[in-house]
Amino acid sequence: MSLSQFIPFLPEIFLAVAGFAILLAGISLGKRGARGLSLLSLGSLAVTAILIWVVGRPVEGAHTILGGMLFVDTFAVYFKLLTMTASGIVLLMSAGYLERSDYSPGEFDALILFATLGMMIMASGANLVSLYVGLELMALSQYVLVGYFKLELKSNEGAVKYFVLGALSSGVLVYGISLLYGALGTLDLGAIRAALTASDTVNWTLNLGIILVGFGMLFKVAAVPFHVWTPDAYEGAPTPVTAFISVGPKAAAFAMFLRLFLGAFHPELAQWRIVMWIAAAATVIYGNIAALTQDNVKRMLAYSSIAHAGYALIGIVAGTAMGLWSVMVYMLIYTFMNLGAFGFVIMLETRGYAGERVGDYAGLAKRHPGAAAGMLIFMLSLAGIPPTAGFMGKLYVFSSAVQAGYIWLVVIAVVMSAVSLYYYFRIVVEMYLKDGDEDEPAPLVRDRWLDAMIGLCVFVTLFLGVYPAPVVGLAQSGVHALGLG
Amino acid sequence: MNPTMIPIPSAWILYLSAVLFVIGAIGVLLRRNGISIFLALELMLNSANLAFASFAFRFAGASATAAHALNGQIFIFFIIAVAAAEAAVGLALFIAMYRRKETIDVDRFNILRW
Amino acid sequence: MHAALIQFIVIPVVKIAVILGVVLLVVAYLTFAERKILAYMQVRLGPNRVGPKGWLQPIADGLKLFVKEDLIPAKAEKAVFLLAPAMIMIPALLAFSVIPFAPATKLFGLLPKAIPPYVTDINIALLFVLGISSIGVYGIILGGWSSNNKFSLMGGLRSAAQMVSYEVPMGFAIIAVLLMARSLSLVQIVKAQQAAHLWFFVPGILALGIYFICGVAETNRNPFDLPEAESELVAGFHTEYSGMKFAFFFLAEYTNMLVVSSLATIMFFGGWLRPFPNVAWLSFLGVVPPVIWFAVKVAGFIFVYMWFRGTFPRYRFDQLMQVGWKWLIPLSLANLVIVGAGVLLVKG
Amino acid sequence: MAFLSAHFVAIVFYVLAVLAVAGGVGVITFKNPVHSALSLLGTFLMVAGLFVLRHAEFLGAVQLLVYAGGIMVLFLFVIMLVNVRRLSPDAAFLSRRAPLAVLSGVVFGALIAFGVLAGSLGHPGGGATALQMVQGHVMGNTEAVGWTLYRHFLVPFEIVSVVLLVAMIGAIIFGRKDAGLEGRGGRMEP
Repeated sequence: MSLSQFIPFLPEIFLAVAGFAILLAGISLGKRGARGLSLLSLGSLAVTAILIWVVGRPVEGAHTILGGMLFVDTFAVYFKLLTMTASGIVLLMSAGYLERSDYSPGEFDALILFATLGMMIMASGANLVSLYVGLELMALSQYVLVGYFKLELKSNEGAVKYFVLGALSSGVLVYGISLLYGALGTLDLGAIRAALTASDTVNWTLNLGIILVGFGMLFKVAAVPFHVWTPDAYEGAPTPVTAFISVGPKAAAFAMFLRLFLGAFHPELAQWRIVMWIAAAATVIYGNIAALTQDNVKRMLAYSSIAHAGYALIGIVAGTAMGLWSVMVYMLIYTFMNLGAFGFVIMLETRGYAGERVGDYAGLAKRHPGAAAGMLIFMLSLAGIPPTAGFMGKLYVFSSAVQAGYIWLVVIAVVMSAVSLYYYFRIVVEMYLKDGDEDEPAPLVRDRWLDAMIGLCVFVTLFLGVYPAPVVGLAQSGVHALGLG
Repeated sequence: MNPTMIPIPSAWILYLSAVLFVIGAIGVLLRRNGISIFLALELMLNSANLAFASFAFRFAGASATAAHALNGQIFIFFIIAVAAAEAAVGLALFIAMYRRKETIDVDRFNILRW
Repeated sequence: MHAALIQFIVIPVVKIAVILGVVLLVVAYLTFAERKILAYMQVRLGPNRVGPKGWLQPIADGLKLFVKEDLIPAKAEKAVFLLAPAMIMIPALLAFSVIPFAPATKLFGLLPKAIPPYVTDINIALLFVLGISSIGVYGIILGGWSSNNKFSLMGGLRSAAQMVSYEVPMGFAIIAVLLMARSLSLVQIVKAQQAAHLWFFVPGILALGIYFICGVAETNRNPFDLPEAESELVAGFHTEYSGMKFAFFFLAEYTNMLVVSSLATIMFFGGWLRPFPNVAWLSFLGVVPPVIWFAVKVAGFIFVYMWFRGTFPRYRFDQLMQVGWKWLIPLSLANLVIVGAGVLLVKG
Repeated sequence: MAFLSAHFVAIVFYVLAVLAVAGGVGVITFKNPVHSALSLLGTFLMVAGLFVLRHAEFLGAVQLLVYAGGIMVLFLFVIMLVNVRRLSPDAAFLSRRAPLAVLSGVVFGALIAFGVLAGSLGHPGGGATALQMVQGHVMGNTEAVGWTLYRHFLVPFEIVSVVLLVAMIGAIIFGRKDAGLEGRGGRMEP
């Protein structure tokens, strides 16, 4: 193993070192350095992105690096950049929030960077070992982040529940991997795919292994019936963390999901499809129904994110090239619209957990028309109304399922999208049609960085709603990496 | 080892690992105390380790798969390392929560609905 | 068949019996030696009533502890309370199953073929000893907990923190030896020192220092004897123990000292090798049997232990943790880098 | 005697397996978490023995060092620190969820057993040499694991170091008492 082999790995090395440096900088800067540290972290993400662009891009012929541990392909680059963008936005959104809190920003930013490193490994892992380790790096950082406000009981409880269930899911995942290994004798994704393509007998050890790995992945993307942790973790976590875990890790989990199920396990599609079909249908139905009754916005958005995971799963059920790229596009769109929505929750949260109730949004349009308009756009997009990006995302995913012949699944999803209008529009109704408490109007946080990030999300959501072609093109170039189409 | 000894079938250890896994899973479902749940989780991880060790040994016996035989043991190594990390974070979390609430009974969390 | 019977049953059983007997006897006399040495350091006489010059004192002590009333506190966790002394003694003795006292020998021609006088030589012996001795902490932590006594619990928890913390630099120090010996087998480590014409304490002087300090901490000996700090914790984790169970804790401490000293001898001072094993004109030193060389070196380390006890005051708990985490761990890591670079330079 | 020496491995296996399962059952049935933890410790030791039986000597030692010597000590430490005895007894097997849990567990176990059976994994084969091979030479399990780890699995190995760093950060964040944050203090610390 010569040193030159490590060149494509430089972005990851740099990010790890940067995370460590920010950890140390955080100790010396203390609680006052929130904004500076955010900028530093953002800068290191930017450098990492540049490094990916310079050295981490796929080269002809070499698809895996470092002894078959990591893929270097467009699929990996797509998800790496996506998760890094999400982390960057969260970093800027959280700076002011941390400044207002009593907690030190150094560890927070470092943990976000380490989680991002884990997500990058998940997006590019070419071996079950590296995928597992990347997953755990992301998961452990998340547990700590969710419990970061350690003096808030809610934060504690959310973290404990997330941790216990997360550890359970990784136990199941690991057992599944052991069965896979037992059935095939290899941990390498390419070799697994080759072995599966070669054999046409039904192997129950193998199928059970795939199902257990699937359960583990369904947990990570928060799909029913493995969603139990989601509302608690989302509600308990500090809001920027909620924003973070609802997008970046979900996208990374979907990257790993796609890599495994549409990449390595694709030859066994007929065996596992039914499980994913049920999971997708259950997730879409349960997520949307449960969201109807929530009064807490973070909890409502948690169920909404469960529902969105269900929509994305539909693309996996389709199992085609279009299914693959539609999920990739969907994750990108979802990232921006969900981050935007959580940005508004942060904005309304002046201190502690105030401003989380749906009622707190009453009369927002009168007092802050701009903010209300922005929230309206995200609600429209999450509900999937044109001309927002959410509509395009759903359109692609649903049409991939229709093409693959899964009409009923699409019917369920469309009906449930209609149901989702109710809870998204509850907020809109509160904002535009209700009068808030005029004597004591809910204050709004003025934070230029937060405004800028929300503005960015608004722009992307609207832009992709009318002109999704560039993102679709990028995603389609990733299809080839997984050997589909 | 004495070459005249009769080796045991790999499946035995696999059955044992399945039994341990199921015991752990039942424990996770039944126990309410956070630390006890975590103990049951460790049992599940160990059952996976056992399965890996057994498979690795089996693959080492056949020349076609011998090249990959060590990978199973490597995975155990990583599982153990990650389990240690998880234990550190999880137990610290329990302590932080205990300081707040003087209980680590997961059913008694009542601020967030379970 | 009979050959197999002898090879797999008789010889190991005899070896185990002999080693157990010798170790326990040595341990018993270590307590005597400690009292004598401390006495001389403090210009006292020490025990001198039982037997000539007090030489039968350990036997009298043993008898006393054996017949003493065995108390179990009313609110103690009985099963665990009984388990704890066993859990500290068994690992301490188990470690001797891999410690090579001497090379294979025919015992002055008494045996038809050379037989190694140690129980077994496994290729992960060092890891085994480390692992086994890390089990020993359970005896202390459980003993402290099951006594249902706050001081005992504090002693047990302190000890757990202390032992787990000091295992880290100890491990790093040992890795330095591994780098030089390139084997985890204790026999191979000794042979590597013979082959290198050098005992490893010369290049590994820092590792030796770190290892021995950690060894003192692992055995809860002065100046790291906080778990039992008489003045603050009224004897710590074993406050509630009496009779034979107390004797177990007591003996385990000495057994562990013996393990640490034996390992130090093997890793840094050439085990059973005589001084300058490759210098021809010193070959008259070979008259002394290897096991004696081994014993002499071990005795040296044991003496240092007792010397510490006679001279050093006890650390405060936060100081102890500071020494472990802020000094020993960075130092042992630095040592690892230095030794690694050295090995790379010499062996390429 | 002949029986004993021929079936030595099987006998060792049965002893270890029975003790491991007994420990596992203990983990989920003991009411006192300390007893659960001890019985898990027993299972860990048995699993370490089984590793050695499957020629994973190095991992057996690591299991002993990390699980038995590290993780379980941490567990006991925390259980004792938070004084779980003060908590309500863990009456798990009286809860109404119990039958459901046991049922789903048994179904799941049956599934795995079926998977193992149907996968025709019953054959006795296995070998030690491939687990001790370093570049074509038989050296030892430790050497072989080390070689594979640093040659082929370097990336995950490095990532695991970051995982451990994150664990350390997390443990410190949750464990430390910030003077500015926490008003209470004065808690007894060992």
